[in-house]
Amino acid sequence: VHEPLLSEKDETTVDVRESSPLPDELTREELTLPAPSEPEIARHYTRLSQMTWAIDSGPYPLGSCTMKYNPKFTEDVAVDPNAAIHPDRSARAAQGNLELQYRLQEYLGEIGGMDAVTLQPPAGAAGEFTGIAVAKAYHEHHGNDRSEVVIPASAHGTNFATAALAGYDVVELPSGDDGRVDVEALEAAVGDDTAALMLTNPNTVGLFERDIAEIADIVHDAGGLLYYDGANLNALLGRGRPGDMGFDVMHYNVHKTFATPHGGGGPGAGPVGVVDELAEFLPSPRVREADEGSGYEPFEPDNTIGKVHGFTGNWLVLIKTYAYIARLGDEGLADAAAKAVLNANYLAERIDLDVPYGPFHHEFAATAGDRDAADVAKRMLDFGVHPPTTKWPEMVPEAMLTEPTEIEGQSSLDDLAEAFNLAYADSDEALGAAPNRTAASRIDQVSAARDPRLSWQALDGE
Amino acid sequence: VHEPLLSEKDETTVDVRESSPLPDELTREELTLPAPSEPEIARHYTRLSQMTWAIDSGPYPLGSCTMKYNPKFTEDVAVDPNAAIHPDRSARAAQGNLELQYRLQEYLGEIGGMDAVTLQPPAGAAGEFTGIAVAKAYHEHHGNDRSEVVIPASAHGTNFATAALAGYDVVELPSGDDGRVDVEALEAAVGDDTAALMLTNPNTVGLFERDIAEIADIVHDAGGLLYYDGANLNALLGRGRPGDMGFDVMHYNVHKTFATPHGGGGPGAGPVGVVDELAEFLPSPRVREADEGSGYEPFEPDNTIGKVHGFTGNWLVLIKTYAYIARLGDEGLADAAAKAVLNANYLAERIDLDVPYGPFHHEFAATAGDRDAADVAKRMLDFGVHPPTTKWPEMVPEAMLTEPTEIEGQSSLDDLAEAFNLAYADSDEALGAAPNRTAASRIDQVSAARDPRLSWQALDGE
Amino acid sequence: MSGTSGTPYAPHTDAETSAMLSAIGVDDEEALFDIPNAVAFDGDFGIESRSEREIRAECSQIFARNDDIVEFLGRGHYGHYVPSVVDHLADRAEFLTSYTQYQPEISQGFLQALFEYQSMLVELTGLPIANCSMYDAATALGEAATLADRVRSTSGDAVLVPEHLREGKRAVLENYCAGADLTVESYPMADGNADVDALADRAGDDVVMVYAENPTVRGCIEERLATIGGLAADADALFTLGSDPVSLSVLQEPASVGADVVVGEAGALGLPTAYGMGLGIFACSDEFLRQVPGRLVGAGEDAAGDRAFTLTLQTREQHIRKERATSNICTNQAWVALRAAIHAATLGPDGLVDLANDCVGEAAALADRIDDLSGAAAPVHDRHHVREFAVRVDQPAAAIAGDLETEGFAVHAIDEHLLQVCVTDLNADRTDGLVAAFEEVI
Amino acid sequence: MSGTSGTPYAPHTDAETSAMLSAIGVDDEEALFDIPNAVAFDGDFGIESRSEREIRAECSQIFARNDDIVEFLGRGHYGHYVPSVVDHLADRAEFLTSYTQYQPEISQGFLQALFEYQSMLVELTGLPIANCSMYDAATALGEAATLADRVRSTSGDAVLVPEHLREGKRAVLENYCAGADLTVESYPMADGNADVDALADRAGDDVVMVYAENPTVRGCIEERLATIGGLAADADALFTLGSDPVSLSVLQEPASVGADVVVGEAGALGLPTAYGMGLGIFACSDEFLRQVPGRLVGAGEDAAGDRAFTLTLQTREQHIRKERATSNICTNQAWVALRAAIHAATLGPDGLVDLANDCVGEAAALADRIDDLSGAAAPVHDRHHVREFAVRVDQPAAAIAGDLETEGFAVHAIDEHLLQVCVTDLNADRTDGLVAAFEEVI
Repeated sequence: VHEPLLSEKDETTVDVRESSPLPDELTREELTLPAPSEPEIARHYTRLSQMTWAIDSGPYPLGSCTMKYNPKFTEDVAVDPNAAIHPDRSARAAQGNLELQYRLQEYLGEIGGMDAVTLQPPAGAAGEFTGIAVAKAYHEHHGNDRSEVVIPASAHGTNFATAALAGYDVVELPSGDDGRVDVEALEAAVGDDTAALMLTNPNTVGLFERDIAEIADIVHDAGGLLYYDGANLNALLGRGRPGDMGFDVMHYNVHKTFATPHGGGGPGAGPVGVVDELAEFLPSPRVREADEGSGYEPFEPDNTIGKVHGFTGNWLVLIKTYAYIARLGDEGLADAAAKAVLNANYLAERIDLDVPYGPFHHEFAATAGDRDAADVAKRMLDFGVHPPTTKWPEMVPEAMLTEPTEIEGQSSLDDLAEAFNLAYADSDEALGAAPNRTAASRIDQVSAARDPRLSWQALDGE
Repeated sequence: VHEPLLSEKDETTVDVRESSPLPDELTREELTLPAPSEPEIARHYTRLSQMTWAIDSGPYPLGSCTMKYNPKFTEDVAVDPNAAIHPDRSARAAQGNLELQYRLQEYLGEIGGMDAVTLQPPAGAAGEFTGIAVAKAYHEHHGNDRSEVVIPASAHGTNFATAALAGYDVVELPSGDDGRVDVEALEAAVGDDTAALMLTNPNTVGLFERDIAEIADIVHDAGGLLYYDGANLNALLGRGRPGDMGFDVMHYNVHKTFATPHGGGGPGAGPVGVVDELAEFLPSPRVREADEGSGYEPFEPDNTIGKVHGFTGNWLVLIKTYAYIARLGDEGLADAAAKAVLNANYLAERIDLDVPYGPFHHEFAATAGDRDAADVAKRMLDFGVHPPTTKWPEMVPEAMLTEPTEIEGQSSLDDLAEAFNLAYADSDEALGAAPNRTAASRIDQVSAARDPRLSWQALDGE
Repeated sequence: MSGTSGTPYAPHTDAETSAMLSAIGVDDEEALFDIPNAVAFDGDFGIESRSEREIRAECSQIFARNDDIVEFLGRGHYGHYVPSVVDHLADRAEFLTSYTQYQPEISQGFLQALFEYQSMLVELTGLPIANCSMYDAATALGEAATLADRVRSTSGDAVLVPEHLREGKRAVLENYCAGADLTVESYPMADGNADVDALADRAGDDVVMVYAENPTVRGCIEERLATIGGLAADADALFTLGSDPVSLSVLQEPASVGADVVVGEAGALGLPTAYGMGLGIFACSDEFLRQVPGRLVGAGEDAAGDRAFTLTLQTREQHIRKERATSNICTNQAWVALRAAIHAATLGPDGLVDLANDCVGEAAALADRIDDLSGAAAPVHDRHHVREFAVRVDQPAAAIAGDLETEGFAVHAIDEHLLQVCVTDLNADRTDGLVAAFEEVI
Repeated sequence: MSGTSGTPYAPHTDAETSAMLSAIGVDDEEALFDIPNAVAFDGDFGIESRSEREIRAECSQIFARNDDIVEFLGRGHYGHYVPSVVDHLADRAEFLTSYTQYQPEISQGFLQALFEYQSMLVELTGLPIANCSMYDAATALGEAATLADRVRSTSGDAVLVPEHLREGKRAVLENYCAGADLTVESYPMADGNADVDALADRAGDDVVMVYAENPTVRGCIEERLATIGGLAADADALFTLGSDPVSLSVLQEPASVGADVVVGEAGALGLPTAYGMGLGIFACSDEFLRQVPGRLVGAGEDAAGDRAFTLTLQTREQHIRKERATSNICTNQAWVALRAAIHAATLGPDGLVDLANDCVGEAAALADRIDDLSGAAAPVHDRHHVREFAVRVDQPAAAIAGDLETEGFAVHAIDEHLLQVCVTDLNADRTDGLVAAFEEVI
């Protein structure tokens, strides 16, 4: 299975200056790009799509990535041409969009137990950045000069990178023996320099931080803020809210919790919720009901950090978020969490690999023991499933972080378990040679990185 | 590659009487059907789709089937909810649909050189039936009792079946040595009993019936009507019109000529055009401008044959037809024919098989000679293309009736030619064992027909 | 993307065209056409090419000229809410842009989907064979009559149909019957159901087929189907029953009342009302296996011994049997059948039964409300109804229907003082408006 | 399909749930949750489940509350007609519902599409490296600043940006700069272009990055880009240029004027205006290969020696390098990049150049017509324009814009007496109406 590059099908060069109304010195001479016909384009991308695994292809239990089914109707809601207006319209002429933004802010506030929400961050990591920037603004506003953000070692890489991007030093907190935050270590790590502790709960091996109330007290007593990474909110829906646990600021991963499509790497959306004390620092604009109750209006929070996206974020994704929440409602959201947790526990029961930490919720980190987790994963590809996340978090040796989500049924989980078990039991030779039933066989990552060829131009002349 | 049946994934039985508001004696006891979840349904049909060759997969040169690219935008036009009204609306409340019907009648009339058009027939074969029924009504109206329809041996099977369905005896006309109508044989075949001659032009091996004017005279002189099978109209667009050649009645294959999607076997549409003398017999209703010029109205032709479809035919397909014609316009339509003919001639030049008849237009019948054409076709599957129509028409031994259409480019045609040549040159063993790179290997048609299992119920207990 | 001087869907650059022409050995494309001047055409259709954007706008404007009214229309053609997933899956290009499955080895997916559609109809009808579609209910009925003609030897040529039958459906049937020299004849109705006594009197040796509908075109559930089936059987006539898959999910199983053939409209699943576009059901008993019109998908085996699907029993069909084929049908409604199957899968048996129960319940409730209005009585027939029912009005029905249309509601006027009203999940939330408008205009 | 008591997107029957629970060895789902009572929540969000049909109707009604006006809006965010084929192909579920390509062996299709997107930007920018997307133009500019901070050692921390810059873009840039202790500072404009003399005066050892836009936010083509590039190079500052792919198809190639980095908004292809949703370009020269933020797709080989694509140089990224990553970006705009690539392929270089030429021509023509009105002068700047231009009005600009909105046309009010008007293929057929409305309200 191989599809030529567009540039291998056609390259057409246009003499730009021939047709341009501009003076020559302001233009380029020529432009060379493929000019395929529409039928060729249809075939090209149809074939490429068929060479791409997706949630609509089969199980996709990537731990911490939360690949849920993306309800088709949300696409129909989002393509409404009436919603696709220019962001610079006046509020008067954009009441529809403002209303939906307002409603979604309210929904998210309820779900997170937060007092104020911004929809602007265009992805989860952007949400983290927004949340930490808000925390920083809060501290600065109150004259506190704090330089550190504390992050558990098992946290997502984005937490560390975000803290650094916001200008903070990172203090890494090793996991406790039980896989959770070590409260004593936390007490030692937290102090006058602590701007915030970033935490996800359940954590990245699916464990609920039982000491969350104590953790919150420790951080708050030190004058720090508690940041909730929304990556694992799907496990808590209807049973726990970050706001009720003492978190001051959080981001929502609308892909992971509210089933917006991941699109092979975005667009996402990372709304941020905060408690009242932080609301004045949120990005501008937010949306509120207008005074007379006759509509909605954008407004600038008093001490806003400004903006984190050129406009109002990934609007089409936010529409899908709203539609999903409206479809599920209270009972559906709670049931999604219940079934996600049920599925993870059932699958763990069915596989031959050890799962060192528990009780876990929506995901678990199995260990491949003396096998190479990445090799086991490659072999799983041959059995018609997508493998879990491998070799992370590092607290579990040869980790296979597995999150089936609520959308798989029992037989699908049984199939997944079989793929796990067959691969895990296979010979080292078979694992090393895997995959061999896929469009491409094992790809040599090292040489691809050593001699990077990042465009078809870079391939020319080879 | 194998996807379980829906019934193998789930079977749920519902007790109908438990919930029905109806008396038990009016209801069934229970209903047993699959109840898959939406994610399972999405995966099931996504996988099934990927096991299905389509024009968006690659070349599909099925002779006489005319697999052209189906422009995507026509789908967007057709899904307009405003167009999807109930057929029993009053004309007053359906002016939009009536207007589009009227416009399409006019377009088709121009393209075929016909005076009046009905859009009602829901497929090409239904169009044939309509056309022959109209011819029959014409003869009956004029007191002529004619019992025969003359059809060339090389014609589509539908011609014969249609004539029979309409109650006519079929007179089969053998091909002349040059592959065209043998005018002398025609003169012998035509007489007082002749209701019509059904002809496609170019014929099914792509040859233009050069003697069409003489043929028309012969039929008309005998009091018969000349019927045009629109299957090959794509080759004539802008260069010849059936009406100008003396045809009295014709059907249009909107899939073959106007690129509406074939949908794996429909829905199609088979509008019928006629000359003035036959207009009063067309199905009811047709659409005309209302008297005051203020809108459009349906009307019943004076001596209508009644109806050939419960309502107004396959409306959504007709919308796509309109959109395609509007997109191409005069020049585009003529160019489609030019490129279709160019492609057929180029491909024939490139293959190693003989093409006994010419000069052909949009399609040609190559002969596999001493190889089995069906086996050669199966082997072509292994080279990533769809093979041509095989073993038909019978005037060419081991025929491979090939129609690349205008949408293929030179390199695509070269690929096709290579597949032809590789398969044609392959060993008998290889041909007999083919295909072997496909989802299923060669399927045993004979045993499938001998022991027909036509439902999952029929598979139960196996 | 503006108007075009060639087709935008052919990839040829000028250089490519030249290269191909010279490979063929001609100077230009015109040299490839073999059309005598006497019958040549100059290419002037007078159709101007527009861009796709222009055409989208143009058609959108045209369709906006349909009035924005709420339809309470049915009479054999129904819309139900089509879940979004149906569109998204059926619109996949592999389904939409494929041809009939003449090469089954690379068409397993569509074949399986059609096989599953057939299986769903087998369950719904209780009959062992269902083809993978006809054009619509009317043409399916026509095909049933020609089947009857082939398989029944009787002394005459009568096809008996109910007095209450859509005019258009009867007109189609008559065209199919004409070629087989069959005569279509009505039997009377008694309070919305077949008058079985009258039918018993009429049934006899010259009857080829008896057709009944459940529900009838007026929405009435037939209460004596088994009796009708028995009458047909006694006369050695084919008993053909018309229905739809939603009704079939709760009403008596056709096989249980002796139906030999089931026809009807399956477009109630998977399709919007679509101005009358349909999906014809054709199911029958085993004895007619080799007389079925249209396409059949069967399960078989491939060379590796794996289950595989294929079009089967093609010797019945026109491309092989020509004038002795069981029908002239070739292209059918395969993609619409796919849509119906996806819709049925989405509903599942629970959802189908719920939908059907609602169709019964909503119709009864709306009839009650209309019956409460002075000047209107509903339902006219003392029967159970599915989706729709007749209403007797004191004033002329056509005038009332016209007034209702002005108020924004469409209903049928079916007789001088009879209206017909159809309620489904799509308009059930607009019944308040309809009742208010009724009260206004009555 | 009505409201739901559980999620409609989980397949579990009650029996399955029981079987799974007993396999785990617990009595109910609640037993699997390990949440202390003190922080537990009762599940009452107050959100009522609606059916998909209800939600479609609800959102459609909400969006209909946006006024039906014609937008002549731009200022860095543009809509062009998106061919239907873009939607149909990008909406294929394999693209839309896939994750980041962590297992390249089963993700070759999407990886190749992104590789092709990168290649198109390499051609448009002339720079050898383009990542496979940032969120939007503003965040891409922010990332360029942090890149400059990493790769340039200067005596200070100044990031120089044009005086004419979208306020929102500058606000985003400032948030990115804050963490790196960079200071954003404006340089003045001269008649709509960078004032290169002032810039020369300011450029110096403390400057980390010089940013310019072509076209500017007022639609002006920058005439002395090479000079700006030279000034930046002399100061050892990064020269970052902002643009969009349509403009890039005809304007000077950034590499030819010394750009080290190109950022900008590629959502002008493939996306509707979408309330500001974007697609950030990030391209740069080879020397920054290991400092690029975001994802890069590279060509490599698989075990069989065949060309294969993979995400590469991942050691730059947060999931490996953590706080030393080149950015915190993870999810980007991959699917939007796919859309832009399909759109670009559909247009081809001819179509792109035609579109860009029209953007130049239409803007000039509309400016002329507005200039003819008394009380308005356009374009304000004596430059060539792409898509948009400033208009000087005698009356207060905000009032005029308000009046135009009442007439059904949206334009920008950008200063006390300055409006800005943007014309593209989407509104070029409505300029008569705009000009008439202008005449009315001016």
